[in-house]
Amino acid sequence: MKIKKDKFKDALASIAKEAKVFLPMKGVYASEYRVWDGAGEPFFERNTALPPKELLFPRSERMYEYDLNAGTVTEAAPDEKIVIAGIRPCDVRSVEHLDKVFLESEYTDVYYRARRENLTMIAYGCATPAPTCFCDSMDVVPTDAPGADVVMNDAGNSYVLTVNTPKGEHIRDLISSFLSEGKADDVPAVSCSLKVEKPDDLHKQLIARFDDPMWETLSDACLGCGCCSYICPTCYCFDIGRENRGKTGTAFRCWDSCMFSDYSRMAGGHNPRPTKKERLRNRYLHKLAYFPERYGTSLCVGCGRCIDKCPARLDITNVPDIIQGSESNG
Amino acid sequence: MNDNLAKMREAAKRALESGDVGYVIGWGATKFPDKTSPLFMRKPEDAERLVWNEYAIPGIAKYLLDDLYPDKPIGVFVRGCDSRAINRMMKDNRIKRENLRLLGIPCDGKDDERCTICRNRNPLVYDELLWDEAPTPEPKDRYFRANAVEAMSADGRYAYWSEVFDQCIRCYACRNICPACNCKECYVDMTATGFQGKQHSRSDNLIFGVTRAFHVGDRCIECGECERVCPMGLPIMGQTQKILKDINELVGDYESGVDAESENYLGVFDLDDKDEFM
Amino acid sequence: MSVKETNDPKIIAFCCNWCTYTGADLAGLNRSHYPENVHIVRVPCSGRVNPQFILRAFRNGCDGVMVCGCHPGDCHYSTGNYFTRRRFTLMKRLLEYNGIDPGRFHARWISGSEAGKFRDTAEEVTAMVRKLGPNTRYREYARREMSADE
Amino acid sequence: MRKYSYFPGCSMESTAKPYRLATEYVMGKLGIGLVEIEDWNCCGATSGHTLSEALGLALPARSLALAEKRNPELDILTGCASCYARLRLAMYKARTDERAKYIIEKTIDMPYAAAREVYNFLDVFSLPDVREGIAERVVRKLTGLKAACYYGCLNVRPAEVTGAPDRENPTSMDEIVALTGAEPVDWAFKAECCGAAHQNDAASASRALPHRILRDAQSNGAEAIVTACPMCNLNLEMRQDGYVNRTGMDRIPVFSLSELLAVAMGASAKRIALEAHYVPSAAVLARALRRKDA
Amino acid sequence: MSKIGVFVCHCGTNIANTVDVERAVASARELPGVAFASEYKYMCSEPGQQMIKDAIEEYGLDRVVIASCSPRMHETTFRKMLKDTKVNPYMLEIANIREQCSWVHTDKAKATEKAIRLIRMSVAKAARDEPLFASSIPIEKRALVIGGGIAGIQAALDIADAGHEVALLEREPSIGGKMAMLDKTFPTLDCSACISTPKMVDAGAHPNIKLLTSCEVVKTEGYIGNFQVTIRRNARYVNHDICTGCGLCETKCPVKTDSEFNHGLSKRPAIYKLFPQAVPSKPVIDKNSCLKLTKGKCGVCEKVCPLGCIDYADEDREFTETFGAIVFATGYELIDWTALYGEYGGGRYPDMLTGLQFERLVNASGPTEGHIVRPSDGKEPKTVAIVKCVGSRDPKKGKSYCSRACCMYAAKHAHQILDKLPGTRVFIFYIDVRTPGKGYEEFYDQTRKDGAIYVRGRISKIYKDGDKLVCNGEDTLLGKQVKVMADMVVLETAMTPSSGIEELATMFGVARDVNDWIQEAHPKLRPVETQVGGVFLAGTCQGPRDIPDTVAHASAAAAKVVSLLNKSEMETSPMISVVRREHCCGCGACEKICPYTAITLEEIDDRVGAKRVKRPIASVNSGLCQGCGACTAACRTGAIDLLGFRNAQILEEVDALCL
Repeated sequence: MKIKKDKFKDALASIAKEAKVFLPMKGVYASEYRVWDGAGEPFFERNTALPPKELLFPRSERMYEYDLNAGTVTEAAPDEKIVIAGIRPCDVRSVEHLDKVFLESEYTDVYYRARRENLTMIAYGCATPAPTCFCDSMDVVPTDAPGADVVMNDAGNSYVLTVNTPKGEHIRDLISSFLSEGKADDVPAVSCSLKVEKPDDLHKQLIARFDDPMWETLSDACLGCGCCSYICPTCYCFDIGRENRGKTGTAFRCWDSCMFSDYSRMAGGHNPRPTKKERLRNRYLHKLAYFPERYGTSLCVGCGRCIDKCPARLDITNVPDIIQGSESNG
Repeated sequence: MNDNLAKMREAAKRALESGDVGYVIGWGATKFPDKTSPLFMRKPEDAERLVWNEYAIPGIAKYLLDDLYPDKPIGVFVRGCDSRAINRMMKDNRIKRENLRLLGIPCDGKDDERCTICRNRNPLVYDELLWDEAPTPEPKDRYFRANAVEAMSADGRYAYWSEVFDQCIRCYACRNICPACNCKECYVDMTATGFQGKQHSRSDNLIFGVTRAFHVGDRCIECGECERVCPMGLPIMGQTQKILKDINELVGDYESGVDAESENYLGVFDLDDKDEFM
Repeated sequence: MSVKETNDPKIIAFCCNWCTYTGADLAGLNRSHYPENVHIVRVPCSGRVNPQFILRAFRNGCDGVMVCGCHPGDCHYSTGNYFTRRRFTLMKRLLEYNGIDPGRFHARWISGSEAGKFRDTAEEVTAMVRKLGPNTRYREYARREMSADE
Repeated sequence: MRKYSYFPGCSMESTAKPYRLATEYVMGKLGIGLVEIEDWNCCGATSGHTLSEALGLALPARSLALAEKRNPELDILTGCASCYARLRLAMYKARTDERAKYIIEKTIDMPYAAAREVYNFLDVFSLPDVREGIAERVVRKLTGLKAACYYGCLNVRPAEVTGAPDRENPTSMDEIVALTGAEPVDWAFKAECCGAAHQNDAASASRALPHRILRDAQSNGAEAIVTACPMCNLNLEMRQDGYVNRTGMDRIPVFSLSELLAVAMGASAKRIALEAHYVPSAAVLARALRRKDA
Repeated sequence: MSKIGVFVCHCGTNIANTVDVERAVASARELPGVAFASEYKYMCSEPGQQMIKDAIEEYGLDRVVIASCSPRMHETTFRKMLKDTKVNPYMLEIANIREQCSWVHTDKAKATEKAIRLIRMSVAKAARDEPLFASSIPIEKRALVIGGGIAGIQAALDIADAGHEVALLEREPSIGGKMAMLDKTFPTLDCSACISTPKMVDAGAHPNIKLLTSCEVVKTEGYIGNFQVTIRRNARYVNHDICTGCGLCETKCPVKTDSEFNHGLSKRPAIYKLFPQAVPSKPVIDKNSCLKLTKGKCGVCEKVCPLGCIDYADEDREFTETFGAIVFATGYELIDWTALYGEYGGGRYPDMLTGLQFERLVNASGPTEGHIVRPSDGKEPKTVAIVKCVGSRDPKKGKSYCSRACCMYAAKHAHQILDKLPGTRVFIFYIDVRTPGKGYEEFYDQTRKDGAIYVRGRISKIYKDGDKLVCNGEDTLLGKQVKVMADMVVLETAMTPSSGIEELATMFGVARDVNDWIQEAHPKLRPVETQVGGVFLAGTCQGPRDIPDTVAHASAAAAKVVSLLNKSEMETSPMISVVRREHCCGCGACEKICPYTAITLEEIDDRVGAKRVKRPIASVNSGLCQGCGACTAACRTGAIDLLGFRNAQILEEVDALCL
């Protein structure tokens, strides 16, 4: 199936009749997935500065409200239908990872589930990886996203669509009047310029080198901010707080980052990760060792956002490089 | 390789070889030609990894707070902005001059908008100057952000800052890079007191913005690092510039970090300070 | 929270114990009437007032904020209010710069003998804030149905 | 060179001939340029403001607005206390009272910014450099001439409009007069009302006013009265018949500060038409010029 | 959870008339942390206090909120009461629902709502109260009395008689003040010198009193019980240790300069005693007029002095002493009428006198030995005009207040003129005649009977005509203009605070009112105290008053001082700053802002990783900290906080209001 590019917005308008449509768009200051207002242009040239995780796992989410006067607790039940049109394959992969955490472990997160069930993803096959992108080293195919409901790829003056799921079929039906026949195998292969070589047992090697001095060198320039965590599509740590107003109030959760010094500080003041070395190591190991150990896949999807945005230009790909280097050396 | 880089490598090497310093902080290469990363040189041969080009932008003085009690002095390459950062932190009693070995490198301006308002390319404090000073070009409007915002209506200003802080992800990169943000503990991390709400809401984000500006305001060295590091590209110097502009309007020429002695505006008073209330 | 209460401005006044708080007491002694909207928080000195108190007040629902202390030169602690003056001259300008209406934040010098000035200020500020209506800026609503950001 | 937009006023054109001639002479000597305001009109004293506030403000304001339009860099100068009072008030009101400014501009149908100051001769003669100039240009001394400096009420009052430092015992004229070698006497009626405005409509009530001024000057030893206003000058001269009849005192010459300065700077009696005075005043000046320093 | 007791006071009807106390109590019961709430007619009364104590026992309360009058009124009362209970006296908050609610509002429903909010705020703050414990500081058992007029003398004598040391400081070379200048005192007409000089002598001779004449305060530090006052003794050039006060030098001195004691009505030498009965009765040299000191010539006094007391090399000397209490007795001055009243000639006419000049003129020891004659020509006046309220009761021409004593001394002046020069015509121009005092009205009445002519109206102009002073005015009772051809005019001018009061008040941190009089701590209930602990007021430094009131005021101040000095130590407020060491980064922002140098940077031992290090942090000296909290606002981290007014407590109040 194909859709002419000049019909793309008309198609979105049909979808917008029954769901809130999010598009990658240029913000005033940074690009992100924004609600489509019916007119705005999609921004497909580069991946967004902010990952789409916010749509499933908001920066700040009010979980429930309580009123002790009335004796009531009202839980939030997000029920809005959301369609992301133009999500990149790396970000689709990140949603698959988040699903593992929030849905597939023994605990199911109700807020995440409600949003996830209401989400349809139309992936945009990546034709222009950025210099910092390395998703194809992390087992993502830039032009394909099996986890998406629909995949679309640029084919000159039109997009080629592939439907993967019943949700995708529903989208197809909504926009059928704008579709014409066409094949997906037109799509040329795309390759990232940044390549990461990693041994298959990377996670084991890393854990073995928990006390290696390399962590100190790697974290030398770390400022200890939360930038990498917050723009990472798969970082999912959160903190829970309350906004009390006398006998009424609300409980919320908001993003938190293991890079902050107070993240791991305990009530008595002890901090098991007292310096940036321990904190950065934890973050890297979580991406490349702990998660693979538990779920069998790397938590890093190779979107390259943290490399691009880190104030100190830290680069997660240096970690496998070091391992690979020492392996080949020795 | 340019001459200056050779001088820097030589100086770093010499310092490390002599054993006078524990390590030297400068800039190193990354996998990307247009990015450099702060480099910590521990061995003389590390000096070969030093780079000096128009992308040697990141501020490196703030790392001194990571190592307040070094066994040996720390070597730091200091441009004008780094030297003001060091003055700033010395004035705030956070670092000690005797722990520093300052290798002065007059700066040639970098590929960054913030450098156009630079008033001191030449280092103001150093132990050794690696090459001759050159005059700092006439800086652009010192308050370029604040002037633009001031020109807006009150509603316009609120809308402007709302738009800015709606995008703020509270990663605190601006805080962590800022040499004036040098508290041991930051108020935002002490949620129990209640000065800062943790929600990523418009109000809590705006309050963070204003509070950060007020905490830094009279001590801002105008290096622009807060904006450079912002992953969202937010024009937050507009807040600190406003405070500096007001101070300059209220008491005349005021600049922070040009030395390690001058008092902070909010740390002193004058009997005939302007009285705008009442 | 009733609708009526939201329409009636809430004004908080951080008053130094020695001058303005005393002045407000004197206003009471004189039976000087002023609006019920002004609520005094007693602090030892206007120099005790952290600008972050003001932000918190706006955040949690005050429509107007006053910071009041002794006249310059009259500080019970001799210099506290000189710092107040510097601090809040900047803060006031910064708040305006951020789009907070200048009518919502007032810093005043009111001595222990200026009961009349306290009353007049309370009236003036209340009238001004009433005209401006409920404050929505910097406001964090406790409950969702209220949280229509401006 | 100092230069002013000059508002002569009606008296200068008529009864105050010696004042006008002497002023021209003195200003010429001092190198002070007077640019007469083109198409100036009556200042409105005294009837204008008693009839309507708008009229009272608009009349003087029109001349001021014309002056500021034509010569925006010049301050305004006048030699008549009544004119000064009206002009200065219009300036003051336009600066301090938005409503008054609105009325003024609406009535005269011209913008009036009140950007320039309004001065009287005392203000200008008291400027340090002008005083120096006077001292330099005094070529003959009026040695020992006992002079009562009469400022009149309107050159100093009301203080918030005129900005006069002392409205009860002003001294600026005394200091200028002393430059000529004359001796200013200490007396108590320097700034009392001479009643000029009411000599015609309320003669019985106001006739005593010039009399007590004349009397206090004479009883404090004055040989002559020096004025800074053509209206005062006229009134104090014209009422002397009644004064002599009532008190049995002698007549006392009254002349303007400009005349005193002109004489000291060398002007002949004819040059400044001293003969036009109602009370002969040449003799007392001549006597003083003959006197040698003690 | 805390167990807070809320007690709402009716204050008779003061609160209950405007605030629905029962509703307030009911709503307090609903507040989190409140275990008990009740009301009573008078909480501060004995049964009221008992009720609170009982409730604490019965309900196991751990903190108390009292909604009543201003905490400035009864906070101390209730703290004292809590001392006998299990509740720490600082676990107390007072909601001010009287001065700041019931008295200023009229709408009962709205006032009740506000009272409820105020109580809510106090409860929220109380929930974060923590037990605090007062420490005590020793009290230096010495008092400093500043000003050696009748107020200062009286206060010094009373304190000294109670057995405490007193330093009596006076900037003039002699104590005595204004009262020593007066001739007779109303209404009894006893001789002022006869009753004040014995007191001066007593003060000079009292073993507990140290006279500090020719002295001024230049700096103060410290606080109640421990004021370190730096005093400058201006050079006297005469060694008082050996001088016997024989007076030979005075008679030989060739200089004649205006006598300040006689207000310029006579001359004095450059080496002089302020007046013949001066205490100490020893001369000083006026360095501004002495020929030796100004021109280097003369030296006569040195030559004639039989004891060699003269020391031209004498210098100003500064010394610091410690006092437990301070009494301000700085008195008054007369307003400078010449600057205000150009229409009265602005001081050009010598026969116009102020009240104090007239006192000297009529005084037997004055320049004319008591003969009432004109300073210009020495003639006795036939007609005298006395003008009252010159500079008083008229904000456009001086001060808005009434100077209180003028009506009576104007009557006295009239009486004295009529007594000494029978047949003189005395006109008194007045606005009102105010005679509140024992025997005052009778005295005024007698003066009128003596022949004084009271004219109700003000004088518009005074000028000289020949040798007469012509007074133009209006008799407002007759509605006619009047003109008095007077030979002498006496202006009864306004009292104003003594020069230098601003600097002195600022040094001690004492507030001044709009007219620069020293502000008392409470206009009715604490009229001799200031807001600064340990600083008391005596006499006219607080406002115009006459001699009996001044003396009473001075004795009252002395009683306050004595009761303070009788204690050996004093409790200090525990509401001081505290530092959270682990948060403090030692930046020193608080140190610079502290007005009491109570904060210093101290090196503490700390660990960073495995390293032992010395780390600077702020440290608070509890003896010096006065609890102003300026440091807290300077601390960005919030590492320094104020006990009793913690950041979190103030924020709780804010939040509670916002509910």
